[in-house]
Amino acid sequence: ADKLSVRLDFSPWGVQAAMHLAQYKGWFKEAGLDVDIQDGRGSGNTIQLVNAGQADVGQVQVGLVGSARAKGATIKSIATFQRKTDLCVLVDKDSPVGKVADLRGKTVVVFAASPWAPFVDEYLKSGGLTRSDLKVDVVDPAALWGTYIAKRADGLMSTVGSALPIADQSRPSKCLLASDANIAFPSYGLVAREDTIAAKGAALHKLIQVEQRAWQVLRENPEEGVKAMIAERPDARLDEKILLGQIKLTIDYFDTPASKGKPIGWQAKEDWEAALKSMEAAGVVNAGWNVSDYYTNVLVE
Amino acid sequence: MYSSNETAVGVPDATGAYVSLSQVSKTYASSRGPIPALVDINLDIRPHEFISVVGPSGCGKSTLLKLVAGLEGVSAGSVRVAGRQLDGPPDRLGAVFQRDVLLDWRTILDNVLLSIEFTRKPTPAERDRAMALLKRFGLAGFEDRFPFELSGGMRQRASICRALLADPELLLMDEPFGALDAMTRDDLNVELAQIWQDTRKTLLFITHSIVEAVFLSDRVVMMSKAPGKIVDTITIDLPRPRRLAVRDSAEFAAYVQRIRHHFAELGILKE
Amino acid sequence: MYSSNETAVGVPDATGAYVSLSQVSKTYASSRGPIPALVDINLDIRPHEFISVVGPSGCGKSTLLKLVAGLEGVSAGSVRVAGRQLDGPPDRLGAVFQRDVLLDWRTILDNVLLSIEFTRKPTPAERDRAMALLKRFGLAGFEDRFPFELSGGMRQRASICRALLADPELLLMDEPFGALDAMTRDDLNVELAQIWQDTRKTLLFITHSIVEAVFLSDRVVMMSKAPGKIVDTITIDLPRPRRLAVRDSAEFAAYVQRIRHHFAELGILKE
Amino acid sequence: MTALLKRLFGGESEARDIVVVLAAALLLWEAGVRIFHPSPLILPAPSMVVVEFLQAPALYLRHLAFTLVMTLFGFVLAVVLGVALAVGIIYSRFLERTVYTLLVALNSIPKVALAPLFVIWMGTGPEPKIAIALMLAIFPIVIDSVLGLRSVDPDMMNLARVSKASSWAVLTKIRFPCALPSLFAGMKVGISLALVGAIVGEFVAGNYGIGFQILVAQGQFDTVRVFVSLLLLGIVGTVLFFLVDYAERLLLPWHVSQRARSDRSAGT
Amino acid sequence: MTALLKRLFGGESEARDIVVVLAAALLLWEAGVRIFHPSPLILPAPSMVVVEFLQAPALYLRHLAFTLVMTLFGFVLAVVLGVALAVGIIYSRFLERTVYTLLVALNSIPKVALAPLFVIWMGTGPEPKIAIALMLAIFPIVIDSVLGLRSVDPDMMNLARVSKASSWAVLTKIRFPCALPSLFAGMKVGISLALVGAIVGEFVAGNYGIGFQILVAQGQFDTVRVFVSLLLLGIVGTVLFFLVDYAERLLLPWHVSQRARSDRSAGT
Ligand SMILES: Nc1ncnc2c1ncn2[C@@H]1O[C@H](COP(=O)(O)OP(=O)(O)OP(=O)(O)O)[C@@H](O)[C@H]1O
Ligand SMILES: Nc1ncnc2c1ncn2[C@@H]1O[C@H](COP(=O)(O)OP(=O)(O)OP(=O)(O)O)[C@@H](O)[C@H]1O
Ligand SMILES: Cc1ncc(C[n+]2csc(CCO)c2C)c(N)n1
Ligand SMILES: [Mg+2]
Ligand SMILES: [Mg+2]
Repeated sequence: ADKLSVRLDFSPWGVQAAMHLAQYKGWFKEAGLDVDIQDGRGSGNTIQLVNAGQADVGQVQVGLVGSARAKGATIKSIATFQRKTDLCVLVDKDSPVGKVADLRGKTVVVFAASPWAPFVDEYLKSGGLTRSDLKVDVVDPAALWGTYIAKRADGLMSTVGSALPIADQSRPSKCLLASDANIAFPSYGLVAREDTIAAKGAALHKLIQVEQRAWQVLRENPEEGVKAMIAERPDARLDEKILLGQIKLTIDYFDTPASKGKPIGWQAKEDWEAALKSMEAAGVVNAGWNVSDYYTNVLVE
Repeated sequence: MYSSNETAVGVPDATGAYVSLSQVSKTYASSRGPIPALVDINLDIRPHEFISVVGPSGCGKSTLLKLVAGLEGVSAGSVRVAGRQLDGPPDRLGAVFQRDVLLDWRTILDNVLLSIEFTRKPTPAERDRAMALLKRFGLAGFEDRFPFELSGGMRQRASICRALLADPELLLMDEPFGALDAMTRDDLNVELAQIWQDTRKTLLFITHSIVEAVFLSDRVVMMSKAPGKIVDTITIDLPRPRRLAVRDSAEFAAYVQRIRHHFAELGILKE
Repeated sequence: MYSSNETAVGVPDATGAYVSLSQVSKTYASSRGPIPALVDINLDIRPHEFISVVGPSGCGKSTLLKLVAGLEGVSAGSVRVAGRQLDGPPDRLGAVFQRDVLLDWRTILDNVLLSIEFTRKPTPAERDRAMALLKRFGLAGFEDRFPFELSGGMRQRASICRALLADPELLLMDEPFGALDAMTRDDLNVELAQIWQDTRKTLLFITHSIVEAVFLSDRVVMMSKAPGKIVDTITIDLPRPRRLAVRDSAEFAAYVQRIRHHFAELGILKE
Repeated sequence: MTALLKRLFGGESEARDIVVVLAAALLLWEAGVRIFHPSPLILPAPSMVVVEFLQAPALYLRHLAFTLVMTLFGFVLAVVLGVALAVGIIYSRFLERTVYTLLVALNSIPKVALAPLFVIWMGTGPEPKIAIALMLAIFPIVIDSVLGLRSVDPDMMNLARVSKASSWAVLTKIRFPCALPSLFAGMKVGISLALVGAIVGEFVAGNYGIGFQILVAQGQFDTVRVFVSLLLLGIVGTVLFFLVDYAERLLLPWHVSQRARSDRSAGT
Repeated sequence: MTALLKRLFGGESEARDIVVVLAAALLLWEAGVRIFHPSPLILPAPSMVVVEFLQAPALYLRHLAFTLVMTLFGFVLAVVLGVALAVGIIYSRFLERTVYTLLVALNSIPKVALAPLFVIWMGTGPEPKIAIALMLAIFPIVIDSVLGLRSVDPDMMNLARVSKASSWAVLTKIRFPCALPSLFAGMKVGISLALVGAIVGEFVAGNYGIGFQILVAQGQFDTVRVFVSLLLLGIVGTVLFFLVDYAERLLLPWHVSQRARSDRSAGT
């Protein structure tokens, strides 16, 4: 069997359901793959490790490929499942805050390695705000949620899929979407190094096929994912309700207009161009970028 | 902890003794079994008396001193000082230990002032007294040196100055002149006799020199080999104040001879 | 570092001296200015000679010993041992310092064996020798005790045993009997005289007892007050082996008297 | 059982004081939580923490064992390398100026910041965990060993020189025993740091260990589980520390700092 | 200038050795990078790091200053509280059994794990940063102070008792000076840990400091900037350490460990 190591973004949460389901069901083995799945410590960290060759594949927020390549990384996105931008600002469900401009005078927290970080100024600008109009505090992921729950912050910059189901339990919230401010940023997918794509293309292709199958199942049957994750990660003692919510919301953000009807994981040039434009505006990538450097569909088709 | 009232200082107990040891025994506990150090010690020291203790090495002289200082507890018997049973060092005590203990980081003068600084800030007058004492003990010019810059004998002399400076009622000295040459020692014997004459402190003096003991003391306590017992106490009836010349007198020689002889009989001293 | 070849041990230099100090001066540097300790010292020690140094406290006796031991460098002049200029301790040297240095964590026996363990594992025979030495110095039964369980004099005796055990060619002793009572001291004087008689080590012996110096030595070196100079060297022509009784002889008394007198003339000793 | 209780609660027992104080601290905490009832996300009650532990003790203990192995590996390496380095530093001025300086510089760089790089360089196995535990623990061990090895009575060193003692003998028979009290102080700090290092290592990679458990719990915003892990670390760290302390008492009964301890009445 | 160069490169200068070794290390690193050219994301060349620093020195120094202030606050508090605790511990068996034990337990809990809670409790201001610096630095200071305060010559303690010395006099005139060498060893470890603590504090929250700079750079995959920050920390940590070391030399010329140092030739 072909050996592949996959490093996930974080400790277990809903977005990882397909990977665990495939492993749980033995679909990788069926496909002749021997896949080692490691938990991660953040999308950025996973990208670093993939780029350093410590893992073959990373499951991360693929938009980060933009900033990673800008600093010399040689990775590409090889599949994007969650193609729609899901960055959002959480605020109290019943709060009068409904648009960017309402954040004036509030405190918002974000973590340093968050994909949000470079877009904050753009986002505020869309509501006629600058950083001096409100407080943007950088807080570690481990303290982020506590800070929000303890009401030390009015807003939490996160993603729809990860955050809303958790918020339901401790501080019911609603989302202000980044996409409303014309920010485009592809969410979860798989990345690999260019030389890995060349050398292990066949195995990666099989991996993606299995993933497509798993997501297909999850679309119909998200509970399967919950069961698989709890079985695969018994020590994490996951919360079923939150997981289920996360899986469902993740799937809600699978399709963009440009990718609708295409195979799961397939990436639209338009989507990537929109993302790169956003990144160029945020100063993450320099003008003159070439969209095909950032992703490839060869392993999806 | 023991604390006499201020006025009680120097007040003897019913027997007229300032220090009184009765039926005292001391056994050290140790990993390899108990070590008996002193057995059945009875000794009364009158106020203002100068008592010397002589005895072979390891016989328990330092142990005796530590008992009177309240630094070690007795295994049996009792130690009374100024009418009180000890359960810690008595008040107004001065001590010179066998091994000089100077603080490395203080100059000699500051080491001498330590005995005062332990309880309060020294006055300028006390500084002057300290300088005078250092001079008297041949350490003039070394006030500002640090202990490691001094010779063994000089360190020991600094310890003596320290004990004297605080002007105690009761002075305990454990072989204070042990590291001194015969010449310096004779000098300091004269100085100490003079100081005692002037201040009449009660003095318990341990020495390994019989000549020194006879020269300085009112009484000389002789101890046997370990475990230490008191074998005899000899009263020295020589006129005071004493000069070094007294050592050439026949009576003096007789005392020394008597003590030597006594030790020889006990098999302690070869003749 | 100095290292003589094995066969050179005990070989005197051209002048017939085993230890030879010529025009040696020593000044200590210190934060408060230089301290002159020794001035213009000339001294030759012949092989197998027993030399004592006497002089007032602080006159530089310990400094002299440290120069011969190669532990301090001279400020001027030269020190030669076994024909070689020193730039570190010479070979086959044994030393007893003024302050006993025992390792707290070793029993007395192990402390004595240390002088051998410094270079190799002691043999059972050497252990036996160590036990015999301890016995000879009155420490039988204390082999297994730790230093803090011993009296001052006992610790010093253990240091002496340690120096003797390694069987050195040249022995340096700095007031080795300083902490001992007169009785034990006399005993050990006899022991040391005996040991020297049997082994004929070259011995540089510092003492503060004139009687001890005369009793033990071939020659007695007299030093002046600090900064130390050699004021006289007196050859002791008493028959060997010597018994304690020799101290009662007229010649002995004459030697002692002569030294005392000499010091008195120099204003060092009060008469 | 009664004997044990008596040992714990009767007389001058050391254990009793510790238990009493810990119990008091926990009670205070519990009371505080019950009165102010903060969100369990911010501060859970100790009772919740205990209940949580009892629900899955095997799980926690398994991960704890993994952390412990990393800790001990790192610690032992730190002691061996640290003492060797300290010896080098006191014998060679060159090493003092170079290795020592580099070590100081390296120690000033937080391992939490370096840890991600370690993983990039060494991978996600046990190596970076042991390496970080080692790097954290070695510093106090070196510093304290250097002090200890240098604090030998100069007269004792003179004796050794006069006796032509080999450097090895001076080191093993004088300097090293003399440095032990200081070395133990360094090891006490070091053992705690090794544990911290193992956790920091687990924070950046791997699927095992208490550090991983903390991360997982943090990821689920489950403060109660974070607290179980933290409390377990506190307990294990204390036990490790007192094991070193116990070894010290066994090995150094001769040192004043120990004598003062067994016989405090003599102190002022 | 020539005088300086001479001091640095002529004779037995300490600075020269350090500079030479650091330069050698940097050259080796640079050469390695030029030969194997790893991705600058994994290991940048020192030249790149220097160039990056020179592009925005004011920025880095501003953040460094913030970190330094947090560090020094934490360190000074740690010294004051640590020495006070150590004194309490040696005078009271009760405190030894309780505070000491709690301190040990607390120290075994990694501050990286605790830091998020600190932020939740104390907010994103300077408080948690100082608190973490303090908590990290205090432990070696307490441990080493306890050892030092206990290592007094028993005869000196006897002298004090006989002289009816007040507890205060014993503490200030004997125990404390006697503990200084050990305390300095603790402070050397402590100052490094205070710096680490400030960084850990900045890692979890706040918009200032070198720790924050590292986080932001990491988030942007800018390893070069991470290295600038790490190198600055290494330099600042080394300078702080040697300041403590220098203070020690000034204050403790009398201690054997210092005498041995100024006159190594006497050592074997
Ligand atoms: N701390 C201790 N623990 C155990 N035994 C001790 C202790 N101190 C002294 N001893 C023992 O008690 C006996 C008497 O010792 P002490 O120091 O009183 O003798 P000393 O007469 O002062 O001798 P020296 O003239 O040599 O100083 C010795 O046998 C010694 O070994
Ligand atoms: N390390 C040192 N630094 C500075 N001065 C010193 C040092 N050692 C000794 N001295 C000085 O040198 C002189 C001689 O000291 P030394 O120890 O040789 O005297 P000594 O004859 O052995 O005296 P004692 O009989 O008291 O032991 C003294 O004035 C002393 O202060
Ligand atoms: C901007 C942004 N916000 C949140 C997440 C997701 N996330 C961050 S921490 C955490 C805890 C693990 O459950 C999760 C789910 C993301 N990837 N990006
Ligand atoms: Mg004694
Ligand atoms: Mg001397």
